[in-house]
Amino acid sequence: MTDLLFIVFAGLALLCGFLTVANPFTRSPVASALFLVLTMVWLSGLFVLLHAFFIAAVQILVYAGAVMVLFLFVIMMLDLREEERRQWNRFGVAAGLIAVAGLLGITVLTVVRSGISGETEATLEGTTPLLGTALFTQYLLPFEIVSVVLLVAMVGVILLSKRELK
Amino acid sequence: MKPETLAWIILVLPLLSAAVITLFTRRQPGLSARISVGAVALAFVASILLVLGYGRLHLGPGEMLLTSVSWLEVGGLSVDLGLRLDAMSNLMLLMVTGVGLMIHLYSRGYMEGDPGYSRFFASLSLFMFSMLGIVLAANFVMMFLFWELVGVSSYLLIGFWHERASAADAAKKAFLTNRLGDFGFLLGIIMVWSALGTVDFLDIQRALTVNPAALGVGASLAGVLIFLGAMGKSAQFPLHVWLPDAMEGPTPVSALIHAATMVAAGVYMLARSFVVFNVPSAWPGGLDFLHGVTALDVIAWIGGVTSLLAALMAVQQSDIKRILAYSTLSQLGYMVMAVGCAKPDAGMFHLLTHAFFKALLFLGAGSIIHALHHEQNIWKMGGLKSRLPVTYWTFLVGTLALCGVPPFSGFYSKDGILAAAETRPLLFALGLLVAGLTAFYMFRLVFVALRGVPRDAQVTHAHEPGPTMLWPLRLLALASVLAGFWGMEGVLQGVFGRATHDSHGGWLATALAPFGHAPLAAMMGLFATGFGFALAWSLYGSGPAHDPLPEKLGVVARWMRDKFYFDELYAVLIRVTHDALAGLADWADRWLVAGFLVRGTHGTMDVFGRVLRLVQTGNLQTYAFAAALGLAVVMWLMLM
Amino acid sequence: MSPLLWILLLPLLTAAALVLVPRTYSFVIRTATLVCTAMVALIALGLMGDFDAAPVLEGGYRWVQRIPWVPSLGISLSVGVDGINLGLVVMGALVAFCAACVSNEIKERTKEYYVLLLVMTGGILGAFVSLDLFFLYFFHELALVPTFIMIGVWGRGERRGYAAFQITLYLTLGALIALIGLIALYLQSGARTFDLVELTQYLAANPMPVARQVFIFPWLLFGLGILVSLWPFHTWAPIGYGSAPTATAMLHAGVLKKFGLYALLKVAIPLLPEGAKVWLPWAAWLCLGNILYCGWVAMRQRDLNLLIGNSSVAHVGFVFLGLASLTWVGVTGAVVVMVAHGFLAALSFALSGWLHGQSRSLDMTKMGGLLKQLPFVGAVMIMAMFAGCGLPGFGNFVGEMLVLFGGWNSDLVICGGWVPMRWFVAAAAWGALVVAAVYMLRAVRTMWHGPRAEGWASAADPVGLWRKLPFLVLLGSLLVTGIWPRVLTDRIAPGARVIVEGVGRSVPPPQLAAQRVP
Amino acid sequence: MNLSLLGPELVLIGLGLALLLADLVVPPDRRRYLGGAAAVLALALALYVLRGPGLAGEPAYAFGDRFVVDGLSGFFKAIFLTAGAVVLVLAVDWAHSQQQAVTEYFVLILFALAGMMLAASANDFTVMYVALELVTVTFYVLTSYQRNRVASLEAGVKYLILGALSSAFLVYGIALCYGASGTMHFREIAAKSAELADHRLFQLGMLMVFGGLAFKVALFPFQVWAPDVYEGSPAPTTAFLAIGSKGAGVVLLVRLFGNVAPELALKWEPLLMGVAGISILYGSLCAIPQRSLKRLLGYSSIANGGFVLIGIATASKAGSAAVLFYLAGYLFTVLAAFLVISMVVQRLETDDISALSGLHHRAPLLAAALALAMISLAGVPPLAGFFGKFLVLKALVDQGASFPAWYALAGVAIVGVVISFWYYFGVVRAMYWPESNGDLTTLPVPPLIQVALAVCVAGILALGLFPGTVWDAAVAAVAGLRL
Amino acid sequence: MHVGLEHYLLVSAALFALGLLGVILRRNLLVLYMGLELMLNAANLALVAFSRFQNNIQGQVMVFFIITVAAAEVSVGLALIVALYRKRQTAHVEDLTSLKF
Repeated sequence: MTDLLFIVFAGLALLCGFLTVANPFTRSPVASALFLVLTMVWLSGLFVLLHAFFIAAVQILVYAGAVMVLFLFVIMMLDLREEERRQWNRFGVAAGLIAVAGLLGITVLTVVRSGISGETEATLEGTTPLLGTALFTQYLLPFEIVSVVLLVAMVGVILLSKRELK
Repeated sequence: MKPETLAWIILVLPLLSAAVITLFTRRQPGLSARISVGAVALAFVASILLVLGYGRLHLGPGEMLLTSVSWLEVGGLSVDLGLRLDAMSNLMLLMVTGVGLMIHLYSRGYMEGDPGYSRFFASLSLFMFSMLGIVLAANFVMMFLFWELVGVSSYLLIGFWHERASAADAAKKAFLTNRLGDFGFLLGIIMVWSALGTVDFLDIQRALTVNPAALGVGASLAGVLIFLGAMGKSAQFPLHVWLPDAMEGPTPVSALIHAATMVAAGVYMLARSFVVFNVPSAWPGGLDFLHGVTALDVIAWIGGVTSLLAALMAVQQSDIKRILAYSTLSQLGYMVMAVGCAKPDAGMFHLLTHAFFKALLFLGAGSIIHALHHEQNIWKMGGLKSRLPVTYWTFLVGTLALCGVPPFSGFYSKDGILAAAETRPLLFALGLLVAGLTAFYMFRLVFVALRGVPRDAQVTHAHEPGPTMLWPLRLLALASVLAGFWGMEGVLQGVFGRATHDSHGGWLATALAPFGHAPLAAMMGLFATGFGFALAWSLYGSGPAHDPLPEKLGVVARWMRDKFYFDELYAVLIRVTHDALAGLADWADRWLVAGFLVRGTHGTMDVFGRVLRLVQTGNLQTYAFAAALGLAVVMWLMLM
Repeated sequence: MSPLLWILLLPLLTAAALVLVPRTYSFVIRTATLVCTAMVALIALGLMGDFDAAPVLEGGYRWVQRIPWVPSLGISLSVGVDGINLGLVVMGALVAFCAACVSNEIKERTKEYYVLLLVMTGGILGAFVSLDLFFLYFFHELALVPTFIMIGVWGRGERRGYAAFQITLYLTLGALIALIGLIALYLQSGARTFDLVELTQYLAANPMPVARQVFIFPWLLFGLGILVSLWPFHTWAPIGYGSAPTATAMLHAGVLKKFGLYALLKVAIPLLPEGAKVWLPWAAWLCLGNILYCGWVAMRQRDLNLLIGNSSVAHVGFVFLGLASLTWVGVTGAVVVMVAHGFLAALSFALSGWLHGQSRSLDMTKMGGLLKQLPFVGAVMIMAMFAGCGLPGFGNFVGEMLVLFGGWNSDLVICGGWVPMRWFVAAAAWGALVVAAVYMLRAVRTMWHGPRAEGWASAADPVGLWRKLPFLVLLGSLLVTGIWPRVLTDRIAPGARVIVEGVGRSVPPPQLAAQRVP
Repeated sequence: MNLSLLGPELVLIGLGLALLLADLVVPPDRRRYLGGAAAVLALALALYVLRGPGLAGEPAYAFGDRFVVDGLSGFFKAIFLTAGAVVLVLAVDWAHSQQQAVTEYFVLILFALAGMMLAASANDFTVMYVALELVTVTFYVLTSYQRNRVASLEAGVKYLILGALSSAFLVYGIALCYGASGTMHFREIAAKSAELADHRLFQLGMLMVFGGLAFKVALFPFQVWAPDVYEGSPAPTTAFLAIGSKGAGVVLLVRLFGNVAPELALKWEPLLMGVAGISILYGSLCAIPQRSLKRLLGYSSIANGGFVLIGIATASKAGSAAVLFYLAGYLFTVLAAFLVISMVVQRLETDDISALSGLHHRAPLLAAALALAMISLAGVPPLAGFFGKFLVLKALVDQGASFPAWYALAGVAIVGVVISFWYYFGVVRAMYWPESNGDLTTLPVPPLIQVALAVCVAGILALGLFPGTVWDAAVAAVAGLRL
Repeated sequence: MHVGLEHYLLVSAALFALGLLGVILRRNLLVLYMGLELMLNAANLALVAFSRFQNNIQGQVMVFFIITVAAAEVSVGLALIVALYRKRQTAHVEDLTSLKF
């Protein structure tokens, strides 16, 4: 059952990921954004399979919810359609594909050759309290730093998009 | 005063004079001349005192006085600033200071009114200093040092009228040709030092007396190299080309430097270091084919060839000073030949006598030139006998001495050389031929320039110069006559440790001695001279307006006149060697090293930079791609 | 406080002080520079006089003083001299004074100029008094930047930009290569000190393996070789000197360029004797390139400064030959050439600078017959040119002679022995006696002799003793060293002996000991 | 847990917040003083850090040992704080000429500073990531701060995309490292680094982490952004990027390769050497034809990154200490350069090298300072840059005994330095050489800038003339590394 | 088939590659940015997978931070893109090449 779900979620996630970056039917950013949302959703499914329920929820809430809405919002605001007009640079595409394929190939080969799969068992359970404890004990420092990051982002966004400059 | 102190004084006086004139009295020509003349006069007096004092020391033959200060002391090389006083250097001292004094006196009149009067005397003093240094040098390095200084002072004097292109060129040529010789000289010195560990003449002599093979395999090569120095300074073939050109200098200079003293330095050096040449033949590997040839053989033949070539060239010259210059060349060849024939005493003897009569001849020529307002072409002279009587007669004395007519001094010294060559038939014949040629061209000069009728209007206005110029002529003429009997020969033979023949038989016996101990040489020499004179008489006695010889000899005469094209040959040689190499090096430097290598690297870097920064397209996807590709490559290299 | 520290610090402190002086006080600035350099020169001369009386401290050096700088790296500012350094220091100090004297040709931005001049002086002298490898490099580099700016700002000619960059880049390249060698020496010797004295002692007790020496030596040889314009790394020199203002050319060609040779002699050869034996035969080939090739190149030059520049490159060849000979006589001669050529190069450039100041051109084909008009400059330059072709009476002759004598007796094996060292000596002698004479005399002939050239009507000799002083000082130094060479050789020879013995060469070289007469 | 270890960071963040609040009450024409105050405080903090705990003694830990205060972090914090102080001074002057909010600029600088300092103390991948992101996100804003200038925006976007890309690599790398080691904690990884060094997954992860950090240091192959961003950003941002962001990358590289996985550094010797060499050559060569000063320094920063990496690649304490010294010298040098460039750009509104013509006349102080900076960057004694290069080369040559390829790298370094003379001296030429230039009016230099310049020049000279103290501090700072 | 760690990793690697491909190929800044998000998500997947299979919560903690930071980053990034668009009327990579060489 889990395996089947894995195959479904993983396959869909990859498919939607592919459609996000290289949709053969349209190059509309809206489509990309929507497929990205779908990818996020399937990924959160995978997280659930991995018993990372909190993360799965956050994934849906923050990513699919907040971040992607932001994306869509901006897309709508900017009214982007130009990319469709432009030609693909065949050489660039080929080179990009080769580079990415190389990276992927090396990563996959490394993963396969490293032989990490055989020994390990999926063991981590009951993760949300554990996560919370970790976050507020050992990882309090990054947690606080992140707050500063968010503050910076806030200040930055205001600075960058304030309409009038004083 | 001790003789050593006197010797130092003699050496330093002219230097002081040069320094004082250069630094202080440049603007007072009269004073400069007086200082210079005074210095050399004092030196002359000191030389006489020195010789007298030296005589009282009663040193045996081969013994000498030495005085030295350490000049340089590094490792195995120890060079003293040393003076060596023996019979030979004493004689040379007398000769150099004596002739020098005459010429200084003469110059006072001759150079009157020249804007560079002070400079002239400063240069003369410098020259005297250097020459005396050579004479007194006790070791090779010292000699080389003064040797070069002599070269410089001769450069300054030849190029005295440096605004004249020909004079400047002649000076340059003289110096450079001498440099070629010095190159060999220095290497020779180094070889001797390397073998014997010393550069001191006395030490070398001792070492070679104990073991004549001490110089090792390079013995003959070292000898030849050292001789190369003499070839330069004494203008031996093939380095003879500078001497005739050097006549561009003022005539007293020609007399002093290029007749009496400087050119004699080569011969003096050969005599001084004779012991180095007089060793068994030994050549380093690669030069084995010269096996059996000694350095002396080379010297003798070079001397012989020089004397013949020069005499031939002299036959067809029309410039009075050039004729004398070639004559000097020829006589120097004679002297060198004598050294080569293992009779350095004979060479030295001729050197001394030659100094007097050649100086006399040059001064006589100077007097003529002076009288004719710097006209030097003998075909524009003639009939000077009556107008310049003192000059004429003294000139005649010089000619006779040069030709070797008894009882003039040249006879004795030349006889010694011919006698030395007796054992080598070829050289002997050569010597006789030269003797005949000498008489021919000298009397040609006398007949054309001095006797006969004036060929140029200017001659009619000619008159004798003042006493400052005439007295030196008279004194030198006296010396030219007397030098032969003086007993110098015996003294010199003593220096080289050979038995002196009977010099106790009164003046007549001395005067006729040559006929006694080398009758063949004396008779044949006289005969050759007479033949030459007769030939000259027949051709020029009648006072022709043009030289009849070119018609008779045709192309040969032209060759003689054009000095057998040595100058042209050297011009070509220099062009194909050094100038070509310089051009090549310059080209390589400009295009290969500075251009291709340096500018090329510079340009390549620049191009690299310009090309490489095209990576920065400004498009951030290119950057992302570059990063991804770079990372992929790195991963591939590190993990695969 | 060691007097050497004064020599080193006086120019630098004066420079620092001058930075604070307003730029309009140019008289004060110039006077301060002159006084400072004169004092340095006097101190140096005083040391020369006191040399025999001064106590010999560690390693044969005198007036040694050590100030720790970075102890953890074994770097200390240590100064001290033996005869070899002292000769160079005296030469450098005199040249610096003369360079300051001739600097009155500079009319613009005098403050910057004199500050840079003093920094350059301090750097140069510092390099010669330092007994620490690090500071050796440090001071040399310190002197380099002023060169660049001086050529660029006060230089002459269209090509001065190119020249300034070329000289800087080239010398930096050489210095860095040498620096790698120095660091390798420091690290791989195991002594972990940059102190020359300690390093020498340490290496004498624990020699480095031969392979390591052979590896490190070329870094030093070629790095320093670039610094001294070893063929074929020489092209920066003529162009650079041709474009530099007079004082810079004097200091650089005269003094700074000797640094590489000095370092080779005092550092590379004694510390890496085995490496030296392997590599010096190759250097002997290159020095032929200097002596003959650059001599020939000089024959073709039309510009006086290029001629002098090439000739100065050629002279470096003699020093190299002397060093390569590894004989006592040869090494001593090399140092004498270094000192004498320092004076000579400075004198030549001072004179050409004067000529340039008179006419703004140094094209020899446009000169002629100038001796009448410029008797003083002409006479001095003719003497300088004679010195340049190795005429006795000038210091160069002594040095070149010693180099040739030493080279002849060297037992250096070149190319497996089929090319004897003696051929090199013969060729070098040819270069010194013949080639040099050819280009020098040709130059004299074109410039000074012959008919008067056009366009020189306004040219004049320096007037007054003050203006003539730099020329006279340099000429006098050349003459003193030439006439009484023991003033140098007696001080240099012991140092040279130590070096040659350290390399394991027998010291009295001639094959047959002379039975000298007492 | 000892919260006081975080003192400087907390003070900075608090200061940032305080400034944000103060902005509300301080009138616009006085807001510059806020920056000045921040600068003074940063300088004071720098002094505090230099005297604070951990610099010389035993390392101190906080937050479950995920935060460490040791010599390394202390040294870098001092560098960051000094840089921050000078950049703030620069920003005060720069902001004066902007018609834009200024306090936020100071605040962002302070936050970035805090991020760098946290990164220096990070002892855990998570902390490291978050701290780095704080720096990066802040710089997104700082680079594009002049949003009325297209160049600034373009620089911001480029930095954004490429920064995010490098973050992605970093994160993925962290993930892999975590997967291989089972922990995020540096100390735990270090405990099994010997076996991990042979673990392929760990290697892959570390390669990606290296990539992410290489972006910060502007090392090949992540160097391409630097010139564009340097050119487009406001001058104070560029200065801070050049020293601060680079420093954050360097300190993490030193910690990772020196403390966490030294075995990997040894194993990857050829990689690090190659990257260093290529970076040096790339930066040097591309800088040759450059006319824009800021862009020139961008390329130069790539080359300098290469030199720094040499020190890391030696995998020796000497090398790491050399890196520290090098950066200390680089700090003053680059800041001096940017102080001058910022002045010139503001006054002349171009950063073309030719604009410097006649500067020695118009502003001798600026010209002298820039010349000193350039000469120091080129590596000429007696300036800081020289001793830094010397130390790096020394560390390099020390490795040569065991692996001759190091000498090849030495050759590359030499070529790089020689080429760098070319372009650095080109700047000197532009200022000093006589060129006909009509405009010779005097450029005023504000007193604050003069003080900052004086500090930088003093630093350049002091580090060159008396490097002993800093060198000993650097040696002490790396004493704890497991090299 | 038993789904193990390596399968999650392979999916994550593929996602990562897809994201990278988007960054390299897509010209629209927004889509490009989506590619970056994809890459981060791939990392998240790997982290969670490791976390589960290593019996260690640290991975998930990291993911938490990544998501937070990503959100902040995205907001700043989008604001930047908007600002750029306002100025240049484009969000196209090829129009952003004024800084080059």
